[in-house]
Amino acid sequence: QENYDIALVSKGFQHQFWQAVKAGADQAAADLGVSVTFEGPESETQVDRQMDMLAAALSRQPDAIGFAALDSQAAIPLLQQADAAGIPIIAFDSGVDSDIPLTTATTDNAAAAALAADVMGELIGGEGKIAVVAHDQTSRTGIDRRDGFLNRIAEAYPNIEVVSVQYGGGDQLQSTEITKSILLANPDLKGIFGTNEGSAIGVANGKQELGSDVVVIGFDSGAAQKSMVQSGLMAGAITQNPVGIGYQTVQAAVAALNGEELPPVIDTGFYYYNAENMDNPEIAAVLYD
Amino acid sequence: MVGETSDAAPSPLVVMRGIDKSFPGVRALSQAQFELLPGEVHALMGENGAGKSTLMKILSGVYQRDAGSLELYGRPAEIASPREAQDAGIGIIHQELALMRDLTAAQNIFIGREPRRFGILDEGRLNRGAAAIFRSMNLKLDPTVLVETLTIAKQQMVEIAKALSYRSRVLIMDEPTAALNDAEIAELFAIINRLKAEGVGIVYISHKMDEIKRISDRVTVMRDGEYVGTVPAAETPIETIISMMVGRKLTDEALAIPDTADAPIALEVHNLNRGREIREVSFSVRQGEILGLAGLMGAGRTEVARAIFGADRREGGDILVHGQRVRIVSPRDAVEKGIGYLSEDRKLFGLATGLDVRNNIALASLERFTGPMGVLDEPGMQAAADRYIRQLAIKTPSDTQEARLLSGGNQQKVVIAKWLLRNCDILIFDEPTRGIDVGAKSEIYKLLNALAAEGKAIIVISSELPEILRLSHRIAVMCEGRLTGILPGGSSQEDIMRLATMREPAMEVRRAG
Amino acid sequence: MTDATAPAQKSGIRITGAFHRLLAFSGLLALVVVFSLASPNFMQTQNILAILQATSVNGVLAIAATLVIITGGIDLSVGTLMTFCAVIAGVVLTYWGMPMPLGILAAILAGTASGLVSGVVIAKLKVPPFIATLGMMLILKGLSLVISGTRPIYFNDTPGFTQLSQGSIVGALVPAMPIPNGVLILFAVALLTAFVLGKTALGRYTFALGSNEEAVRLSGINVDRWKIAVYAVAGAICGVAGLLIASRLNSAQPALGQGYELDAIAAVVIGGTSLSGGRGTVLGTLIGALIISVLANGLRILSVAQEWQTVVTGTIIILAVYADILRRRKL
Amino acid sequence: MTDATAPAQKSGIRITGAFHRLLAFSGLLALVVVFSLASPNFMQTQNILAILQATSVNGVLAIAATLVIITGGIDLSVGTLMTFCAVIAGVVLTYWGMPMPLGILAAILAGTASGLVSGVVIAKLKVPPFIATLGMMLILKGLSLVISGTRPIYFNDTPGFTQLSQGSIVGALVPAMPIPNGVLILFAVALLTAFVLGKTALGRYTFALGSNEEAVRLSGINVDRWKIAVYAVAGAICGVAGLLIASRLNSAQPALGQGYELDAIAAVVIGGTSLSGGRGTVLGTLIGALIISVLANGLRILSVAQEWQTVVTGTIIILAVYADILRRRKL
Ligand SMILES: Nc1ncnc2c1ncn2[C@@H]1O[C@H](COP(=O)(O)OP(=O)(O)OP(=O)(O)O)[C@@H](O)[C@H]1O
Ligand SMILES: Nc1ncnc2c1ncn2[C@@H]1O[C@H](COP(=O)(O)OP(=O)(O)OP(=O)(O)O)[C@@H](O)[C@H]1O
Ligand SMILES: [Mg+2]
Ligand SMILES: [Mg+2]
Repeated sequence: QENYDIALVSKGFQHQFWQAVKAGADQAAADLGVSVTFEGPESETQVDRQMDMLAAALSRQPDAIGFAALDSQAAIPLLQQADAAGIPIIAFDSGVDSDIPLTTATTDNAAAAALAADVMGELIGGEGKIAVVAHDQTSRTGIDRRDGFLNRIAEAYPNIEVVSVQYGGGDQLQSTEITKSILLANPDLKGIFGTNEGSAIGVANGKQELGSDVVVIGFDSGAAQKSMVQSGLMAGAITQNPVGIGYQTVQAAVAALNGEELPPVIDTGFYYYNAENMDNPEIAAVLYD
Repeated sequence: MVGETSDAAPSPLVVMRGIDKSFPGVRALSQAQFELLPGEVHALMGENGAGKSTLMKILSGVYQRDAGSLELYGRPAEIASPREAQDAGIGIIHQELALMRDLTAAQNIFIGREPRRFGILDEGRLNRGAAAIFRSMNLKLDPTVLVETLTIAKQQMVEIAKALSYRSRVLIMDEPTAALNDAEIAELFAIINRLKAEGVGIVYISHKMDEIKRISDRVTVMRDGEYVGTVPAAETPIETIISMMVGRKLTDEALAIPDTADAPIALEVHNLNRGREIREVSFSVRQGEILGLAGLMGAGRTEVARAIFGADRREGGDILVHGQRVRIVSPRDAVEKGIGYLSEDRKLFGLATGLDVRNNIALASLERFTGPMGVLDEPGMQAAADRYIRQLAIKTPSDTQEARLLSGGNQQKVVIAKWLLRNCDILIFDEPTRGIDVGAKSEIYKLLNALAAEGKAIIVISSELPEILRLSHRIAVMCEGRLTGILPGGSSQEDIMRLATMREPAMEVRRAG
Repeated sequence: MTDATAPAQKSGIRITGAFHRLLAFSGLLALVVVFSLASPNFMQTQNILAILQATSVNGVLAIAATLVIITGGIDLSVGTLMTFCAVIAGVVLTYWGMPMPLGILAAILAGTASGLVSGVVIAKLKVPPFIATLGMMLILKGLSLVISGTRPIYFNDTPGFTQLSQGSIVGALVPAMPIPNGVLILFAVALLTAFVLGKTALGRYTFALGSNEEAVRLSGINVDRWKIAVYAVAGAICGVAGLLIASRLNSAQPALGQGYELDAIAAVVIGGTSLSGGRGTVLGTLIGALIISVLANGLRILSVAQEWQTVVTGTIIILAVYADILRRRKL
Repeated sequence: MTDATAPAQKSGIRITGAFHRLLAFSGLLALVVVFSLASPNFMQTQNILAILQATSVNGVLAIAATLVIITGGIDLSVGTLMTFCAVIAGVVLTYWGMPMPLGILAAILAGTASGLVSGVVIAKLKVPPFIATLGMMLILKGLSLVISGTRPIYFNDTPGFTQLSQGSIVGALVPAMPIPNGVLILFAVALLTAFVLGKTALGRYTFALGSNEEAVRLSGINVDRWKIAVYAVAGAICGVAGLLIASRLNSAQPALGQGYELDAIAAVVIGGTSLSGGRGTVLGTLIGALIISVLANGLRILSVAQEWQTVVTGTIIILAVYADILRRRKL
């Protein structure tokens, strides 16, 4: 097997979710004997910065590219350029409006958030006020998770009222402050959904600082969130399988380079975990630190 | 020519020989030399840009010399920084005020030497120390006042107080009296005489010839960065010193004042008011007339000028230009009505220091050089600038030299050129010759006369009575914001001083600061 | 030796000064009144504590920025430096397992060292503060990620670390006033900095530098040394901010910090400190930081849509400064 | 009227000026040489085009910032104003279905109007530029989200819109040089701005304002009007940047833009423009913007880990400015 050079251009870099994707990719690289680079913009709004990264990756002439598009359309010209150069593209995390990517390794964020809504509905007994602290107002994952959650609440839980949806940019401190304001403005609030790791931890922090007993549902994992779930501060959280996403993206790229057929979508799945089930081997495998 | 006495002279404090110093594009000093004895006041003279300030900046560690030798107290010395100069007992009052505007007077004076108790600043002692120095200078000034709120004259006094506080063996004064009135100058001279008696050597730079005669023992003259000679002050006639400075004989014949009494009135001011600074000031200036505006420091002359010019808000009063009542609420309005104002603080208000000479001269007249699509007529601007560089003998390598690199006097000329180019009918000159050498001064006098002869109405604000008397057809005198009288041209200094000190009986002496 | 008239005049000036500062509260007060009327939840002890706590990190950063801005400089690195110091504390406490005081010391030393580097680059290499601290901002951001291994470092093994900011010594004594320690630390830093600025040579030179650096140099003062000292002290204060945020999040988050500099500088300028240097007060900065937090909190309490929150915040920042300008013009 | 010696002097000065500017390239050249040696993929046409393309948006923003900075001001709103203009183009073209020229006009008018507002707040209300444009930054950020409905607006119904930046008129004529139009637009904006700065009254007043605003006022010039004009022109240029980024992404992304101001200002300062105003060149800014993109691109090509990229970028920004300072000192 050749030492393929695979460039992954992701949606982010510093966040634990993306670091877990990177860890999966690195693991696959080690297992399959290829080399992998991984980078992503500061924030999920910087669509053009991601284009510059993709352009630089193309200039490097890698054997394959893994790409998690911040905007499903903006990258199409560059993808066509890659296609023309014969570089196979694997999409990950979310899809691209194009048939150029050979496959997409992804989580169905809307469905995952709908699961969070169901859990929330169950935990607060199907009625009362809740709020959402989202990580982003315009990015694909931000929109999908917010709307997936809100739509499910609207259609299945008529007695639940969403009193506030605010955005903390995934910044823990900002999300903490937002949560405290929401709790103070709505003393009878029953639950809050935090749509990614930073948001969820921020929500739990805010709850703790005010000594509230609001139900917190989080998203993603990471050491802090895991311990919050363990301690009951957070009722539970949805996790995707970021390590799996990273691993399968690289695996798919290598398969494509070796001329193998790929399915159009690789569903990497999502799970709800709480203090009871998080030690199950099946769940523990998809949680990351 | 070097003034050497036959008796056993005391050994000099400072000996500088063969000093060279170049700046990019300018040779400021070439083989300059200077000697200072203990207990003498040694005047350093020369035209604007002769290199006086530069030589003294080398002595006080601000600049490093390119070549030459320096001896201090009989031994070769190197002065690498202002700190080393201080430590070596050299104090300096810089020509361009070097004060920290956001600190108080006392804080400025003791900067770097703040009295402390247990590492904590002792503000009480600081203020008492400053107050003591002010008292020794007979200066009424609150040590806790912010320097920013002081007039230039008061700032100059603070600068002098600061230099005195170092108790230096060598004290350099670079045009210390440029902003001072006669009383303050007398006070300064008393201080100088005291220091002299203590054996302090004083370097005294000034463009005011009478001062040189009054206090200096010897005079060293420089020209174009070179040493010309050193002469004893008492025995040498002023004409000789001047011809050493300018390299030729200067003629400054007294001016024949033409009668302007029936020329039409160009500017009329009625009951101008602004707080306590300006109270019910009314006067008029005719075409072709030079009106001197005299008064002590803080009399409100600058305030009047700025109020007429629209630079500050007025609280009342009418302004008539050529008989028409006009509305002036901004300098732009004033300039449109043909009024130009040359401010007393050129660095702060006159020059765009980052721009070159050409653009500073053209600044008020850019509209005239603006062609279609806003494109500027550079050759036209250059021609205009060159014309004034020649006419006013502005010393600059070219019209593209940055204005901030010119010597003080030449900067002043650039500002004058700006208003000449703008071709205003009514010109207000606020201290037009501050820091300007004799040669240039007489040129500016001639220029003002010529402008008046052309029919321009001119107001000259000056703290130098000889200058006021030399130039004015009539002299308006102010005291504490009021116009106390208007005198005819030939009046005596005593008449002016009487009006300048004619305080309102009901009004107390205003507290300093 | 005493001049009889001087003290009287001085106290006169002090009174107008104090009056002026009192008025500076007016913008803050106006906001508080408006929000109190608009929502019954605003004027609750809990919420006021939340606002104060929310001010603590930005307030401390803004105080650091105040020092630098008074010298006529600017510090864009305060946010990422805060993070860097938090990461250093994490390394010392969690990775190396040292006792808590050492971690605190390490964070503050890291801040000081970084401030020193900025100061040297600015004073000795004559790189403009904007660029020097922009570079430091990036360098520190990268180093935080490198040192932490791009992972948050948790302080679970250092019991009591969260108490640093979240505990309440006051609350233990006066249960009705559970003021979090983080707020106390903010006030302590403010008092200390105000003292340094007003009463020590360092403070005097800070104002002098911003007023006229050339004049300070001509006065024979070692300008470079004092400038470096100011940046170092500002760095140390960022170290405190790093500890506050780490304690509050019980973790050092290596990716956080960029963007915080703008909030800090905004607080400084809203507080009346001039970006051209020479003047400024710690009290003003505190008020500026409070205005920012009250605004954020109040708008959230009122459930204003977030995009409109941004618009309102921008408008009020401009109006607050404009009101301050009008007020000064009148005085 | 002409003085015979003057033109000679002038051209002499011009030569040293040109020489100085040539040297200013040295930092950029050094980077290019290093990256070329380190990777064979760097000096490929494709990659050079990618670098130029990556420079176009930041370059245009930096040119806008240059104008404002020369007056001694600062503009923090360039990034979000760009986005706002892109959103306006999106509304006009996609929501209202107007023809492309109208969308282009609308974007540029929106930029001009917003610059005008900043200018009025700064010149008339005397709010410091930092605060005024910080406020505008937030206001525009919020408004972009409000107007777009917090959703990207796609330009799929405006065929040819992506050609604005991504097409290549040059490539159609000289197939070997497919320089994207975005790059041509950057150069056109640069030339036009350099012309305005160097040859027109507006440019002269821009420098004069930064040099000594009070002196300009006392020269009878309507300082407010010219200052407002400078901010308006800078706003119009941000409008061009908005079109460039929208065309490049085939969409107006309403959340993008904050943080871009720092890159733009960094490019300006690396290019030798002083933040205290009165001096600066468009060419310098272009070089500054190129240094930033070359650095980002080169480090990626070399597969440097992202956290280290940040550290290296910070270091090189400081070094580039330091080198420039050394060079000036020698000349
Ligand atoms: N920093 C500088 N850079 C460039 N040129 C300078 C600098 N300082 C002084 N010069 C030039 O050196 C020459 C001597 O200047 P200097 O200030 O010593 O004159 P001066 O005799 O003090 O004049 P004035 O009476 O007007 O104060 C002048 O031509 C001046 O333009
Ligand atoms: N910036 C300032 N802040 C406060 N007071 C000022 C300021 N400038 C001038 N004054 C005060 O206003 C009054 C009038 O000053 P003005 O400068 O008009 O006097 P002047 O006659 O021109 O004297 P000078 O010789 O100082 O120029 C004085 O009492 C002065 O102290
Ligand atoms: Mg001089
Ligand atoms: Mg005056």
